[in-house]
Amino acid sequence: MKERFFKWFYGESDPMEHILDCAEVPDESREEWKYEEHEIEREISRRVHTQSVIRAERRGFYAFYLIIAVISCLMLIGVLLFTVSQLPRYGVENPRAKEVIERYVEKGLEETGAVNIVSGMILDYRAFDTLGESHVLFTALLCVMILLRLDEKNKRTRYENYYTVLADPYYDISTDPIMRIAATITLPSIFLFGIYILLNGQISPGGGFSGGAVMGAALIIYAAAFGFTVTDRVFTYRMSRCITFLSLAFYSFAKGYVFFTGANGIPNGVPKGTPGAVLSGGLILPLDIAVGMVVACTMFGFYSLFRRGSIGGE
Amino acid sequence: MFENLWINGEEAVAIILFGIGFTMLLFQRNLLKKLIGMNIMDTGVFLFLASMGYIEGRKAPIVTNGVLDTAAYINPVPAGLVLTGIVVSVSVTAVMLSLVIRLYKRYHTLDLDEIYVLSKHQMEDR
Amino acid sequence: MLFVVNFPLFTIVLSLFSGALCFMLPGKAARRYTMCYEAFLTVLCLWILQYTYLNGAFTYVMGEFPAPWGNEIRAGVLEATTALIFMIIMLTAVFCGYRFIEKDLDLSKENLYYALLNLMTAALLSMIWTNDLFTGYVFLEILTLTSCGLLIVREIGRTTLAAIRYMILNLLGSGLFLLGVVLLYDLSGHLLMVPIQKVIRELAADPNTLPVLTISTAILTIGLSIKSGLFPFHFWMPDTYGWATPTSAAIMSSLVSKAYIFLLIKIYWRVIGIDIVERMPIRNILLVLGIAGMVIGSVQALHADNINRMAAFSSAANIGYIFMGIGIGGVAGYTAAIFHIFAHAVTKAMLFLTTPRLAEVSGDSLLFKELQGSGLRDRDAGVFFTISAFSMIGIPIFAGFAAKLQFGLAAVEDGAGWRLILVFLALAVSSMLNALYFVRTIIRIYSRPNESTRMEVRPHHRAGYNVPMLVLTVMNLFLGLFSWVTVDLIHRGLMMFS
Amino acid sequence: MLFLIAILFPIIAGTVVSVVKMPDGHTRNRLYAAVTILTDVLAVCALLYGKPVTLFKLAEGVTISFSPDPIGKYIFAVVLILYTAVVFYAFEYMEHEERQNVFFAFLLISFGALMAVCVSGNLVTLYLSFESLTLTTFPLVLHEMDRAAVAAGLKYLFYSVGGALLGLFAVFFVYSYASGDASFTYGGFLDSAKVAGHEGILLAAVFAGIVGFGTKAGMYPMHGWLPTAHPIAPAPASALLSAIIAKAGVVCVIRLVYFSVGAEFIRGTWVQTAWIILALLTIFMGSMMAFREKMLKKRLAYSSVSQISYIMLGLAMLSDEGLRGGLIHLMSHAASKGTLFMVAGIFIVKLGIRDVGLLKGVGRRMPVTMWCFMIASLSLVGIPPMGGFLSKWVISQAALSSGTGIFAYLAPAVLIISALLTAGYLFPVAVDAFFPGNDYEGPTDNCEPSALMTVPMICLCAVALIAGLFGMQLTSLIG
Repeated sequence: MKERFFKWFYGESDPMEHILDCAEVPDESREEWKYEEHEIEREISRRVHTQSVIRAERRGFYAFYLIIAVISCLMLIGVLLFTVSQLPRYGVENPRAKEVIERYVEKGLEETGAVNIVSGMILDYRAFDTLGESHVLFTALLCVMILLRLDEKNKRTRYENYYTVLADPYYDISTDPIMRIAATITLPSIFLFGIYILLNGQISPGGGFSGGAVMGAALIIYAAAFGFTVTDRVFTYRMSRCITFLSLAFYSFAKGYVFFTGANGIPNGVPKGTPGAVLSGGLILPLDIAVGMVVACTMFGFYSLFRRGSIGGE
Repeated sequence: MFENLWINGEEAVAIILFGIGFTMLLFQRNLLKKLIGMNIMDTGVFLFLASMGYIEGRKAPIVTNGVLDTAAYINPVPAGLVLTGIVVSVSVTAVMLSLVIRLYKRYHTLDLDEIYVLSKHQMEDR
Repeated sequence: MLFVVNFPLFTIVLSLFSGALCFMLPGKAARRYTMCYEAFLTVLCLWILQYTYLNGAFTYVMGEFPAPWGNEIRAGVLEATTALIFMIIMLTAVFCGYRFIEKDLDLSKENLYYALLNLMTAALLSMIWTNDLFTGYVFLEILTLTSCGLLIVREIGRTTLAAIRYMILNLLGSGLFLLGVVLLYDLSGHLLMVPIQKVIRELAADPNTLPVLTISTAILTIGLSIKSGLFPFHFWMPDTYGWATPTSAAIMSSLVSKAYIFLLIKIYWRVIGIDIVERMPIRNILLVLGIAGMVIGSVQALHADNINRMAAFSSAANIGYIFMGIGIGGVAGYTAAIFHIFAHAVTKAMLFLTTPRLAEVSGDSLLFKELQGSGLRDRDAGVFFTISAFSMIGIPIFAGFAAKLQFGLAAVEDGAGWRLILVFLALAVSSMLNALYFVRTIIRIYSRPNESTRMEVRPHHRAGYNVPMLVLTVMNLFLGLFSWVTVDLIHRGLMMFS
Repeated sequence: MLFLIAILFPIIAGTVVSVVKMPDGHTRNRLYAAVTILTDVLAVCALLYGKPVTLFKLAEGVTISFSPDPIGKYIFAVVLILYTAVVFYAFEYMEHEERQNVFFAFLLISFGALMAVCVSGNLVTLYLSFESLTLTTFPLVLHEMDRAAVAAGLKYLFYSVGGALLGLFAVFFVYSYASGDASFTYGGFLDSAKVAGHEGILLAAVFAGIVGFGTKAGMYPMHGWLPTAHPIAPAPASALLSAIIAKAGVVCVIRLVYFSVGAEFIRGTWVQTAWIILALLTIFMGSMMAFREKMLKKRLAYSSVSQISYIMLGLAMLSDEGLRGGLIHLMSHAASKGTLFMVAGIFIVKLGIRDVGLLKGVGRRMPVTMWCFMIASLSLVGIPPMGGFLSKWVISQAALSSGTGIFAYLAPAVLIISALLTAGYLFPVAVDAFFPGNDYEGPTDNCEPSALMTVPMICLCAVALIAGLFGMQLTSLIG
């Protein structure tokens, strides 16, 4: 210590020196690790080794980590509980929210033509959020496609072909009679139900997303029961692409048109229809249908991407 | 300080759910459990919204036999928010699941730290 | 009402539509379309900026229902400036990086990348324009998903791993943000910014509700700072930026994390009210965390062995700068923070777009020891890297220096005290560290390699790369030399906020 | 405007010459020589007819402007002489080195930067040119490009940037309390109304500024880079570094203390006391270390540490006398230390000798060089009529009349001690070189360097002499 001080004092060396040492570029030489057929055992042993390494090296770290975890979680919950206890009382109308709700409830019917106030709200008053919402789903579809669709590149990657995780990508239970019969009985009603929800979004609980989800479920059951080979004949990749594109484009442009006219005070010639009928609620019905289409395609797309890494026959 | 907690009991429960999910998402090492934690977290928020919108002794906001009075229906806004929130949560879950599938295909494990250590050994990733 | 006021709406809706369109087009067409479209957007944003500069800010009702019932978007000088700079950076990133996208991504998926890019544009723009908290939440989620998608296009294990860690942290952030929005709604009964602020003025007046208000603000702040990578949450950055394809790295480090901070600033000014925020302890905490981030990020960058990881850690440090500006507070502090958002966006995009070129002539390796002399093998990339590094260090006439100047002035304006001393110490230390590791890198890429590691120079098509880079350089110099122009714009914008 | 041209010309021309393709190194070097001479011509014109010029505004109230005042012109002239001498000396020295091109280019660029430092008209301009000076001299230290050089270069960079940032701290403070456009005025431009109540923190800021800018001048506690960087750099570079580039720190301190806050503001405060203590410490320890050191260039580096602090001591007296003494010493030390480093460089290239012990009998082999060494060391030690004597005399006068209590008498004592030490570490070298003793049978062949190397040294010795003879008149021109 002392001589280090004097070294610095005489300007021979100084405490900053070690910073300069690490200013010399560190070059770690990492060992290579190539997968070879006969090295799979080695890989497994390495994994075991890795676990032991993790346990050995990081035990203290994990202890610390857990303590911090518990403390922070408890603190978060505590603070939030305090907040909750200060919030407006449960089950009593919040006077501050009244102004907004009044308009929605009392004017909603005549302004949107929708009996279901919630549908009217999310598809007319706050339609911009819903526009974003439907594109969230689309974005998710794109991400999943990038990740899971098999293409030349990730077919080629050495790393993922040694164990096929999915037992058999084209596994087909269409030979299973119970499944087929049950499906044949239930599928029409499920489809019908989905369509019903879709069409009645503006007059009863439901709407595009829920209806589309039900129809997507129906498609999934169909594929599960009769195999992808059958679905590929009716439901191809190109078709799902076109449906998604057309619905989304229609959605964007319809909403864009309404926003534009509304903001500029131009009357948009959209008939409101008679409240309570299926053909009512102005744009709500077509929008619901569009959303339902997208959702159905997306749900089925997720399923078949997870199962076999592609949407429909390609 | 906490005297209203029992009155706001439902919201308190929702918040506790949120905290549980938050902690799972933050501190579970298993990816699937993290994912479940995320869903619990979202559910907590949705429950919170729903209980926020609920008003004693009122009906769902669907105009029945032409009653157009605020006093008849509960607050529709939280319901709308929940709808949007559910869609978002579904999409995020799908993306996370596919990420997990990829990682499992590659490293044959679901333990995040293990994956992290393994990933350092691979030539391709330089 | 002039026709210009519709442009914000068009920018968003058209971007959403182009996302769907690129999903249909084949890869190359999608790329060309995206380039032209981004250029078109840039023009629109310039137009909006000119209009708002002359006529002041305007709010635009989405549909026929005004606030507090319908959605609204709002455009002021600050929004327009931010949108303009973001669009230019996006354009240059696409122009300089598409060769690497072709290399990293299979041909059949290229269109998906550009679809995601357009969706991200829509999300960025609507987060900038929005005047409604919940819209902010929805598009924030789109931004998260798209950035995850941009990250995983390079199908190697590291990016997938980075993506999942990124997603986890971001989901924590989104969850907290949503909770904060819900709490604010429960307190105020509104979702649009202006009505909320009206109510919050009353709430802040009585001492019983002030703590709840503080907590809600804190939750929003934590959520957004997790997403933008403030100090304790910055550990996802090196993997995320270090392994992504260059365009994604540039866009994510210079636009995405900045967009979150921009939203935070907008919430502070337009939802909570800046005077109320200044009364909360949040400000000091942000200052301390930001400074910690500056120092620790720089130290970690010093220890990195890979040029992209170094750059990523330095982004963590720069996020620290921005939050320090927010922590300094006052109009001057926010001005400095926003100015640094711009300066760092321009600089870091340049940095992340040059490093792959250097790696390309060094056997596709980003390790420093391989990069020896790469600046001599690829002159253009070397020069541009040096420029951006100088700007990062904060050498006069470059943007980085002007930003540091702004921070100093803000701190002095804030008045003498411990904050001032702290800020200046932090500036001094972090600038020294920056100088160390960037100068080290410059020496490394310009010192002759020994014969064994000599690489052959590969032919590039230069113009397609150099022109966008020159654009970035010019922006950098403009921010550095004529900083008062930008500062004046930011100042007007902030005045329009409140 | 002329000053602007004089500053920009070497920067632009140096860059251009280094970039353009050339048939061979010699034509390039000739071009560099031509650029240097042209720069001198421009600079002289600027000195005679230069007018203040404002470039543009950086932020509101922060402008870039050059306004030459007498002190600036004086230092400017010294810079001109030194650089010209060194550039010509360097041609022969660098012959066998690699990367001459880069070296000369940065030499010229730093020339411009240093001139900018001398004539900058307000603190921000000063800071900017100071930073750019650091960055442009950094490659000179780095020239060898081996591990040691890189480490030394980074150390130099680290210290200088750190010091400059401490300085920036002071700059911001002084700005926040400034009145008017904050351009340099003798006696300071502080707005007493704003300052009232904040004296404490402002004093702290000024002290930070003194220490920070003192880094360049090698003042304790930030002296560490000098002994590391100088021996590593090639001789012309180290000659410049310790002869004139280190003086940039002095210029900044003068500008900050005398022209921004004003001497009155800190006279008699703790800042002055601390400053004097630091300066005395540096003087004493520097000479001690030089005395102990065996390697010639390193010994000279330590001697610079102590000698530059003479100037600091003079300034620390905060009186016109002290300022004058400091200025005289600036000139004489620049000249003599430049000569000494050149001589050391000649030993290295001609004889390959780096250590003091091996210099026996060199005086016979290269008489001219050794005589230059002799004269320069006379000036450093302070033998009349050389510049060193006059400057020390004036500084002691200032100290005695400064009324700083004990230091008024301590300072002259330390000066004398350090003068003795200086004699102790410089004269033996010369004596050994000239009188190796009768039992000396080493080589006696004449290996005198060419005129290209000797003439600059002789000129510098002449300058040192002039500083001694006409120092008072020169500084009284400044007023």
